[in-house]
Amino acid sequence: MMADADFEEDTPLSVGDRLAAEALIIDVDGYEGPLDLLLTLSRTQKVDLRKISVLALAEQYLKFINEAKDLRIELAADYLVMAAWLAFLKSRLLLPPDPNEEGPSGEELAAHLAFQLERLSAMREAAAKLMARDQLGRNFFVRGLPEDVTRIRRVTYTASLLDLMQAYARTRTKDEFRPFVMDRDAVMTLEQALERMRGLIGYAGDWTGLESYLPEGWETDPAKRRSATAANFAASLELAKIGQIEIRQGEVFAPIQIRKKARNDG
Amino acid sequence: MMAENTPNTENAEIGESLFEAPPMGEQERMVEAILFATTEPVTVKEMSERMPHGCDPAEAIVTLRKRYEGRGVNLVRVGDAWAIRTAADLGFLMQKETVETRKLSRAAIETLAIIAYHQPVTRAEIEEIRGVSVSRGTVDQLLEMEWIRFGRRRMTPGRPVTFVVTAEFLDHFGLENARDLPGLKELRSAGLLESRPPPGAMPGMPEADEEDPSVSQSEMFEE
Amino acid sequence: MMAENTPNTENAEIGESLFEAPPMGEQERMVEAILFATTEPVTVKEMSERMPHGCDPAEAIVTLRKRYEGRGVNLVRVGDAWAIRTAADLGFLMQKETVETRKLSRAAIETLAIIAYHQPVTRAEIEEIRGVSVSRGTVDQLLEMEWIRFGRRRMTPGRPVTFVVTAEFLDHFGLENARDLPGLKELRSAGLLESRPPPGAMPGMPEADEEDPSVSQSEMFEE
Repeated sequence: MMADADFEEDTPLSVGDRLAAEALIIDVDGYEGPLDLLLTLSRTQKVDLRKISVLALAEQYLKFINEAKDLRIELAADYLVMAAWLAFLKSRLLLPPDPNEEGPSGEELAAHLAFQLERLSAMREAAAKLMARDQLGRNFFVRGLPEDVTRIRRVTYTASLLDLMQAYARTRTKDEFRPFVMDRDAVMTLEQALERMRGLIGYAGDWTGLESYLPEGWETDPAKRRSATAANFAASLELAKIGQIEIRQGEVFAPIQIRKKARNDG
Repeated sequence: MMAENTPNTENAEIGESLFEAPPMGEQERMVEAILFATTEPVTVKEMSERMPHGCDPAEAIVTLRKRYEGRGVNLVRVGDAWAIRTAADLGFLMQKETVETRKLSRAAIETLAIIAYHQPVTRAEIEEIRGVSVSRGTVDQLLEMEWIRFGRRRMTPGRPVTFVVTAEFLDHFGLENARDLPGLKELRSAGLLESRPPPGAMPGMPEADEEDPSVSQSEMFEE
Repeated sequence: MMAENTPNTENAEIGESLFEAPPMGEQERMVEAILFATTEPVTVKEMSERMPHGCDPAEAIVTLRKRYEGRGVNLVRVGDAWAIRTAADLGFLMQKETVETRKLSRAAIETLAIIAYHQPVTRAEIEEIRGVSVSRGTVDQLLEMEWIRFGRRRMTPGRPVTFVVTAEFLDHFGLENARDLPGLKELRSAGLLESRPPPGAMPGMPEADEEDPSVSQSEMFEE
C-alpha cells in the first residue's frame, strides 16, 4: 500500500519520513476515514498505543492535512472536521487548564482518542485472528453425503374427559332427555329485553303497546312470542321501577302501554 | 501410480526411500476424513491420489472398517468404491416426526363416548344412538389411536362385531374402569345434559341403520 | 423432558414403566448415526425427539465425543448443537471439497469482528468503533451469509436494532460459542470491549446515524 521507508537502511531518516508522508498523502483515498489515518500515523511513533503522544499525533495529522491541501488533494469533510477538532484539542493540551471552562479537559479528550485508536487496532487484530482460524469448507468439512431426513407429519388426536361426557350428553339429549332441555332458541331473557327496550323507548313518543316492542321474528312462533312478551313485560316493570318509563293498562287483559317518562317531570 | 498402492512390489523402494509414509493410524484418519467429506463413494485409487506418497488406503480401509463394525455408521463397499453409511438398523432415525395435536372431531368423540358408556356395542347401535351413520373413517381412527378395539361378536343374526374401549383409553382419561364414567344423573346435575339442543327437532331414528336392525332398544339401554 | 433424562425423579416411572430406554451403547450409535447423516449441527433436543423414548443423547454425546478424539473426524459443539466435522489438520486432503467463500472486504471483516466481540451491538456503535459509517451493503452481505442476525432492540432512545453472530458463524469458524473467540478475555480485561461514551465534544461519526439520535451533529460540534 505505502512505500516502506525501512527497506533502505542507509537513507537518512528525514528522507524516509518524507517519503512516508508523501506516500500517505497519495494514498489518502485508501484510508477508511480520519480514525484509520490517525491509527496509521500513530504507528510511526513506534510505541505502544497506550503510551502514544496524542499531541504529537495531532501535529502529524494537521501536517498531513496541510500538505494534502498544498497538493490540492480533495479531502472529504470528515478529514477537515477531525483536523479542526485536533487543532482544538492541541490548544487545550498546550494551554494551562482554565478553571472556569466547562466540559472535559484536554487530557480526557486525548485519553479517549487514544482509547479509540487502541480499540480500533485491537478489533483489527481480532479480525485478522478470526480470519486466520480454521474455517469450514477450507480447513474442515461437513458430511459430503448427507442423508435425507424424511419429515413425517404425524397428527395425534386428543380429547378430555369433559369432551367425552359432553359428547355423550349431546347424543343422549336427542331423545329421552329431550323434555328436560330448555330450548334456548325460543327464549328471550330479561337482560336481552331490557337492553332492547332501553334503546327503543326514546323513539316512541307517546303511549305505545308493549306488543309493538316484540323483536322481529318473535311475533309468529307461539313459544317465542310467549317468551318475548314475558321478557318485555318484566323489562318494562324494571324500567318503570327505575323511573325511565310509565306503564298503563286500560282494564284487565287490555293491552299494556308504555311511554318514556319526561326527564324533568317532578 | 500402482506402485504407491502396493508397497511390496519391486518399485516400492522408490516411494519409500524418498518419503516416509505416515503411520497407519494417520492413514486411517485420512481415509476416514476423505470418506466423510466426499460427496460420493471413493475408490482406493482416488484415495491414494489424494493421500501423501507411500500411503496404503486399502490397508487403512480394512482396519477402519473393523473400527466401525457395530457402530452407528459403517464403512460399506459400493461397487469398487467405499462410503460411510448409516447402520441399516438405525434407518428409523432418519425420519423426523413432527407431531400435531388436534381435537377429536365431534363425530369421533361422540362415537367414542357411546362406546365407552354402552360397551360392548355394535356399529348399528352406535348409529341408532347418534342418529346418524358412523363413517368407517371415524371407527378406524379410534381403532388406530388404540382407544377402542373389537370386542366379542354379538350372538344375534349376522353376528355383528362389537366395540369396547381399551386400557389406553382408560389411561388417557384417567379412569380405572369404564364404569367410573359419570352416569346420566350425574351428567345432568353437572349441567351437561342441558347443554345444547340438536339442530333439528326431535329426530326419529336415522336413515342409516341397514347393518343390524335386530338389536332391540331394551338391550341397548339397560345398565 | 427432564424426567426422561433423569430416571431418579418422581416422574420417572411414567417413562420407565411404558418404555425401557435402550442401553447407552445403543444410544451412542443412534447419536452417531444422526450426526453423521447431516451437514447441519443438531441440537440435543432434536436428537431426543428422533430417538426412542427415555434416551439421553446428552450423555451419549459425552462418550461419543471421547471416542472420536484424535480421529479423522471429530464431534464438535456449535452453540447448543453438535456436529461431526473433519479434523482441521486433514484439510489438505480435501482440495476437491474446498468451497470458495466469497471474498469479504476489509470493511466486512472488521464489521464482522466487531459484531462478534461486542455483540449485541448497534450500527452506531460499530461506526463509533470503526470511525466511519457502515455501508448498507456490508451489513447486508453478512446477513445474507447468515453470519450475523438481528438481536434485540437496545432500550435506548430510538430503540436501535442490534446485531449478533449466528450459529452458522460459530460453525464456520469452528467455535463452540462466542466466548471462545480468540483473545476475547484479553480484550475484555484491557477494557477494549467496553462501550465508553466520548467525553463531551469528540468528532464521532462522519455522518450522524439516524438510528441513534443520541449522537447528533449539533452535539458533536458545540463548544
